[in-house]
Amino acid sequence: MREARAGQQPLLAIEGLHAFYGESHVLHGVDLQVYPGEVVAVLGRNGAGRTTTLKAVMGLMGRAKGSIRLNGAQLLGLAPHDIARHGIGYCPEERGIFASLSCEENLLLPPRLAAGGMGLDQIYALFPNLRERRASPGTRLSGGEQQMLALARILRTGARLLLLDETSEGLAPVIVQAIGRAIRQLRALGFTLVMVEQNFRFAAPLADYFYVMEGGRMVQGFATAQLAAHMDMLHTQLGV
Amino acid sequence: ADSDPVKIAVLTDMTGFLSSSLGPGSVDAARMAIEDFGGQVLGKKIQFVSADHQNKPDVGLATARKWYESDGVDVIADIGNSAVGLGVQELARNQKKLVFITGASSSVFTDKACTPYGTQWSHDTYMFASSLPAKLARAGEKNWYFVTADFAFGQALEADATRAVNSAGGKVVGSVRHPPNSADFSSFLMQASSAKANVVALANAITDTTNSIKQWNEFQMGGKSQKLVALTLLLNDVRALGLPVAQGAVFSTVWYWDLDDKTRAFSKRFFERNKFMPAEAHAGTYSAVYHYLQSVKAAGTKNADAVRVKMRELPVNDFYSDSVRIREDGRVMRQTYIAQVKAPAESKGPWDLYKILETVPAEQSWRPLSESQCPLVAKKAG
Amino acid sequence: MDIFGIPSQALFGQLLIGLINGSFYALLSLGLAIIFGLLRIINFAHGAQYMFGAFIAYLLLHKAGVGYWWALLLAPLTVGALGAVVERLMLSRLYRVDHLYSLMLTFGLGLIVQGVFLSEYGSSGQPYPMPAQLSGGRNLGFMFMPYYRVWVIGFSVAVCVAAWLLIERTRLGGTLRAANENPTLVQAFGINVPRMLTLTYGAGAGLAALAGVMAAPIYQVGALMGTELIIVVFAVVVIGGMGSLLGSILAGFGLGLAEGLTKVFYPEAANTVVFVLMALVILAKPNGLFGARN
Amino acid sequence: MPQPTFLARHGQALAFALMVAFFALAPLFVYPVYLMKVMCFALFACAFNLLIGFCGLLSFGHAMFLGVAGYAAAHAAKVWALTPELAVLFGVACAALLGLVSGLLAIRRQGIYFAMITLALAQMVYFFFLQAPFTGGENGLQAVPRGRLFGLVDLARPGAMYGFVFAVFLAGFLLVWRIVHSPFGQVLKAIRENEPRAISLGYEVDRYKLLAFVLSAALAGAAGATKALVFQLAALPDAHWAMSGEVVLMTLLGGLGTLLGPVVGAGAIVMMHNHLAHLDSWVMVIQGVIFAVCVLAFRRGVVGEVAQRLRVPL
Amino acid sequence: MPYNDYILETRQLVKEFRGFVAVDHVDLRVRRGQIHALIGPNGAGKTTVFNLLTKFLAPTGGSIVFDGRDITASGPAAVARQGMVRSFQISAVFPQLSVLENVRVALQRKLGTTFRFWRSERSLHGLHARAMELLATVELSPHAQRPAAELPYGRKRALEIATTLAADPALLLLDEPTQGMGHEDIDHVTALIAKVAADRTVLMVEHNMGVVERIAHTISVLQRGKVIAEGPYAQVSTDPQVLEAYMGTEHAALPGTRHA
Ligand SMILES: Nc1ncnc2c1ncn2[C@@H]1O[C@H](COP(=O)(O)OP(=O)(O)OP(=O)(O)O)[C@@H](O)[C@H]1O
Ligand SMILES: Nc1ncnc2c1ncn2[C@@H]1O[C@H](COP(=O)(O)OP(=O)(O)OP(=O)(O)O)[C@@H](O)[C@H]1O
Ligand SMILES: CC(C)C[C@H](N)C(=O)O
Ligand SMILES: [Mg+2]
Ligand SMILES: [Mg+2]
Repeated sequence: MREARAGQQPLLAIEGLHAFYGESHVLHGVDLQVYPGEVVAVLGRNGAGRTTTLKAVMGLMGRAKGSIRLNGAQLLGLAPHDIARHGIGYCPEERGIFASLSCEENLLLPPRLAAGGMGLDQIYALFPNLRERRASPGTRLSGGEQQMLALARILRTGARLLLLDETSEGLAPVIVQAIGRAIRQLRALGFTLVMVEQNFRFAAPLADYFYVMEGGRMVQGFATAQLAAHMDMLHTQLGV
Repeated sequence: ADSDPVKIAVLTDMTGFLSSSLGPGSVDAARMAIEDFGGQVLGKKIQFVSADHQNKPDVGLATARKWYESDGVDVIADIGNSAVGLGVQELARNQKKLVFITGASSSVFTDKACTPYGTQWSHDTYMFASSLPAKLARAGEKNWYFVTADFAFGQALEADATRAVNSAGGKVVGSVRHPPNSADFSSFLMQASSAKANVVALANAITDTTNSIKQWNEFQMGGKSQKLVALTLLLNDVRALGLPVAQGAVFSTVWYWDLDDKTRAFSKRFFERNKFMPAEAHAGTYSAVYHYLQSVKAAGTKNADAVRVKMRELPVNDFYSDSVRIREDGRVMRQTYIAQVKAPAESKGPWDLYKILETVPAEQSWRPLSESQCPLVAKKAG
Repeated sequence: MDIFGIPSQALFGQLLIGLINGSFYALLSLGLAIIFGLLRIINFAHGAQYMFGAFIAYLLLHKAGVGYWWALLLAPLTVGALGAVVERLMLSRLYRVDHLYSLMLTFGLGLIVQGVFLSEYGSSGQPYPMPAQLSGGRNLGFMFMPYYRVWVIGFSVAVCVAAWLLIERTRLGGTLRAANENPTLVQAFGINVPRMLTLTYGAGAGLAALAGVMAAPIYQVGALMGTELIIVVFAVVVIGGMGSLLGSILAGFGLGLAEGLTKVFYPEAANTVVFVLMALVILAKPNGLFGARN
Repeated sequence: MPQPTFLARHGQALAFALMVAFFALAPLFVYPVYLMKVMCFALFACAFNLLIGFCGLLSFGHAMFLGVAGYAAAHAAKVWALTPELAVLFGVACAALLGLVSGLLAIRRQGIYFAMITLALAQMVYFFFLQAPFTGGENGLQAVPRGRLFGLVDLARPGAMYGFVFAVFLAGFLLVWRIVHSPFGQVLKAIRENEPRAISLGYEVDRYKLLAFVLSAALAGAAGATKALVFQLAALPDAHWAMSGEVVLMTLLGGLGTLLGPVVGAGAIVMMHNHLAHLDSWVMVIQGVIFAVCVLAFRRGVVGEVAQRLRVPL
Repeated sequence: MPYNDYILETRQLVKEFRGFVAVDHVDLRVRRGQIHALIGPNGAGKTTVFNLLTKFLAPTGGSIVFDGRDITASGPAAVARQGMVRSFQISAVFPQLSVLENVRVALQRKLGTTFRFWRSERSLHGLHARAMELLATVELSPHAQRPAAELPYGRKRALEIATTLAADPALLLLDEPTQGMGHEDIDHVTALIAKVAADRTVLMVEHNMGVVERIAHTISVLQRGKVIAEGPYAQVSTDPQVLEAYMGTEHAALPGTRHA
């Protein structure tokens, strides 16, 4: 378990989280702490359980036990909409763009959870493609545009904790860079981010803290400062 | 086999649009007849079943087939829907079993479709259609337009009425057909009222008739130049319409509960059991079942061929029919009436509905054999 | 005066009657379209809910002496509430499986409701009086127009427009559509989707009941009053473009008129015309007249 | 290789043998007309199942094929005095033709859209029957002669009629079985599973679906034509949408996509109709409850559940 | 040029979606026997080009010539039968069929018995040997009897490739074949593509520059529906326009985003 920071309470604290898909037990006691204002990257192979961890936080796993606290409040057992109302924005791995809504309607869909979300103009400045395609049905956007839309969508809501699942997946390098810049900006604005990433090259320069997940457990945790010391391990574990 | 107990069945519309004048009342009338007869015949207890045909020929026929073929039913009464009844009468002929048409009223039963095994006890379309339309046509209402229920009954009624109107010098300028058991007649009536006719005649029955009348009034159709005539008006229809709406209507009827002491006595007993007065078909069902049981007793067997001959030999004698014969085409030769609905002021009770204007003797009530296409009749003549 | 050799009285008369029928088509198809567009459920129970609405009016009158105007409020609320319960207990479990199952479930539920009323009241209709305030009528020259029927047309237009504005012109519509596609995700955005779906189904059912109350004085109250009507309404929805509210409303009124016209010019086809039109529309525009999406 | 295991093969054959034995012996104990009705509906449900179970197409208008074949066969037997086998063939041909025409309209859409369109087409056909002069409208075509099979065997004899219905049913059942396990059936399954993928592999999916639709219509027609001869009546309810709903219920209850399911489902529903007839409208309620229970708790149907337990395809 | 030099040619191919031009006068020429990669930023129109080529979409303008024949007016299934078969960006298998049956469905078409509803399924057993052979090339042999739905994502993509190969296309269209795969699988699939390209032509969309660099002979770069560059990797990857539009400045000449 990550050592406590002096005088600071973690924003998100997961302890001993177990989760199940039907009979199959996929999370075996996950521990994770995220402090306010930092970017945490969760690395791991396909199937390690990273997506499942995020889903469990959002209350999307049917069966889960353990503890998930946000600012000390227990989230486990709440309905997803109540969890979101605590100020969490979720960008799912499969993007979740709505075919029956236009690009802009997709953008406007999530309700504002708190003050301080970005305005439409700011968002369009960040992702100019979206401005151009704003009237198109959501799923008529290209794969990458959909990815941008999925991320943009939660920036409006004012959620202070963002859970991003594979945001760089399927994106052209330019866009990946644009998203990287956006994440840096968000961090500067005081957002807290949890990124689940396969793309280590993308995550490495952005994160303050890294977790490595394996077989439904967190097997490693280290800060950016120790990154170099862990490169060998990452290489053998993840092939990066 | 011949030694099995006699089994009587009532096949009727239990809950549908015809049920107010058939249905549960017919079932109980048959029961009453069996009870009044003593509950047994030829030394065995009389068995009784009933079923709902839901006004669907397939349902009715399948039930009748099963009754005749595998349940040992000897006779089916009522039927009450001509589309179902015609099929059952044909089936009965093939199965050599008896059928009493006491509700269904297409005149085809005793015409083209007549069989030695079928008899018709109550109203038929010839009777509904002959005296009144002819009278009106002769009185100058020349141009007729029909609103017809599109099934065997309505079709027969329209055909019979057309014949009557034509022979009285009138003419039929058109007709519109509606599916039986319709809810909204406004467009059919609109079609009828915009035709150039003096008389719009309803060739339908029961709820179809009452709904047509109500909607005709609602839209104030017709005006001065056009009148609406219901060819079939039964006891419960008048009840459903209420006297304020129905008052003054003149129509043919086969029976009324308040004709004489005998009918009143029966009706009182019936009312006590059922909380409503017997309607035409109810009385017919009682009469048919009772006469059948007497014929079985007289024949000493329940063999259908013996019983049907006996039924035609013996006179029908009860509160419903006074020494009445059954004609070879199956027609029960009873007299009929022309009645008028009372004004609300004239009525002394909830069931005091008709004034009997005229009694029509049997010979004038039913289709004369000279016009008959019944093969049984033709054979005799030829 | 004759138009195309048809007396104008007959023509206008049938068109007006068509418009009245169209009012019911529109109200019912609107309810169906709301439920379909947002929940992707073909609500086969719609006919039963319509009938149920009419029966509540009937029972209110005969058991409690409560008249038409209260029924107009209470019946939709009751049926809507029951619909909400059904959604919560049963339909909500089927969102994950093929939509055909919810079709079958609502079909079954419709049978249950109809069967209960059928065994209680039989298949023949029970009369329901017009509200006294709307008795009488007005002679339009070509026909006498009962006030009640005027009310039916006017009120259903108003309800249709209001419902359409509420759903299409507010963010509610978009949220509902999204929730239909991926309810868990919309929920993860902080929207109480289960409650929203429940209310939507309740609202659709309530609309059916509203139509039922309005129909009671015209068509009588009977257990089977919804069965045949609802099939026509399905065709209306298909013509309008499944899920399109505007399409359903316009197609509803339009088909009422088309039926009226057919009754003037070729009465034999009046029953079929809706289905013929539907076949033609599908041939030309597989998504229906207004069904742009999908 | 997808060689079914010995047990799986055995199980299906055994079940089939049981079914044949049942229908061969049952008339000794049960009212044969009732059994004939079961077989007609079983064939109808098998035909329906061919579409929903193996192509994923829910037709909500299948009664039109039952109805059209009934009228055609009844007309052929009554008016043209054709022998029963020819009357049935004529009914099948008419149903297949109607299947072709309606299929061309419907198969372009999927899922609920397909269901709605078939429903509306069937309704159109229903109103046509209601008004066409040769159907007898609400009265139906009554007193249809059963005739002599091949001009020889008098089908008025209950035994002969039973044999004829049994033969038609078995032939239809075996045909469905063969279709499902044919190269064509394999393509159908692929289309059901992933239509764009099937297209991208070079399959003109519409043609396959159309053929399946026509085959299903023809088989439903065989059921309808035979039924008309059994009951000597062709009437509107066979073409009514409630009948389309009933066949969905039979198949669902027995088990969608199983071979024996529709037969079991048809048997159960016919039995229910017969034994609960005295309960009148409650039959409707019970049917509704079965629908709801099947959909909510029992989606595989009776045979599907048994097959699942025994791990044998039935 | 002789027609057998280019297996596929598009001339001034255009696709508009309600006024939005997704594919803008594209002249694409794919040389027989090559691996041709189509790259470009998201939304450039790559998948749309695939959809046009395979007739899943009808072009607004222009023509497509495949193997010497103008296929602009053909249907999707017909094009596939002529020998142009695609895979999908989101994996497309027949989930309830076994892995073997998935491949067999593709093989079956050539038998010409696909409408024979009266024949036994056993008539298809002759195809099993070939199907197993194809499964072996993607290392799926041990899974032959499992329903495809049970396979992990990467294996499904492999199955899709095997199925596509079973259709024996002259031109194979692969839409992001490595998307969603882990590193080992990516290497594996890359090798597989190179291998199957030995006797057929491959046109692929791919974001993974490592893959493109390793196996593509020619690369076309699409931006906003237009081809902005074409040529071998070395040339394209240094093209300033491409760098700006696609690679981004930070990672000039970067060998694939996934490869650290
Ligand atoms: N719906 C499901 N049903 C059953 N098992 C599942 C389901 N979704 C995921 N799993 C299993 O749960 C485990 C964790 O999956 P998860 O999606 O969390 O992995 P991940 O780390 O996000 O990997 P990836 O890189 O593939 O997205 C895997 O073994 C996966 O096979
Ligand atoms: N059916 C459609 N209707 C409207 N617009 C569409 C449609 N299909 C694609 N588009 C638009 O066309 C453009 C090209 O999309 P396409 O899917 O071809 O992109 P792509 O190059 O494959 O991108 P990616 O790499 O992200 O998958 C996008 O802007 C998309 O929004
Ligand atoms: C007068 C009615 C009881 C007759 C019934 N409608 C029939 O079919 O004959
Ligand atoms: Mg994941
Ligand atoms: Mg793409």
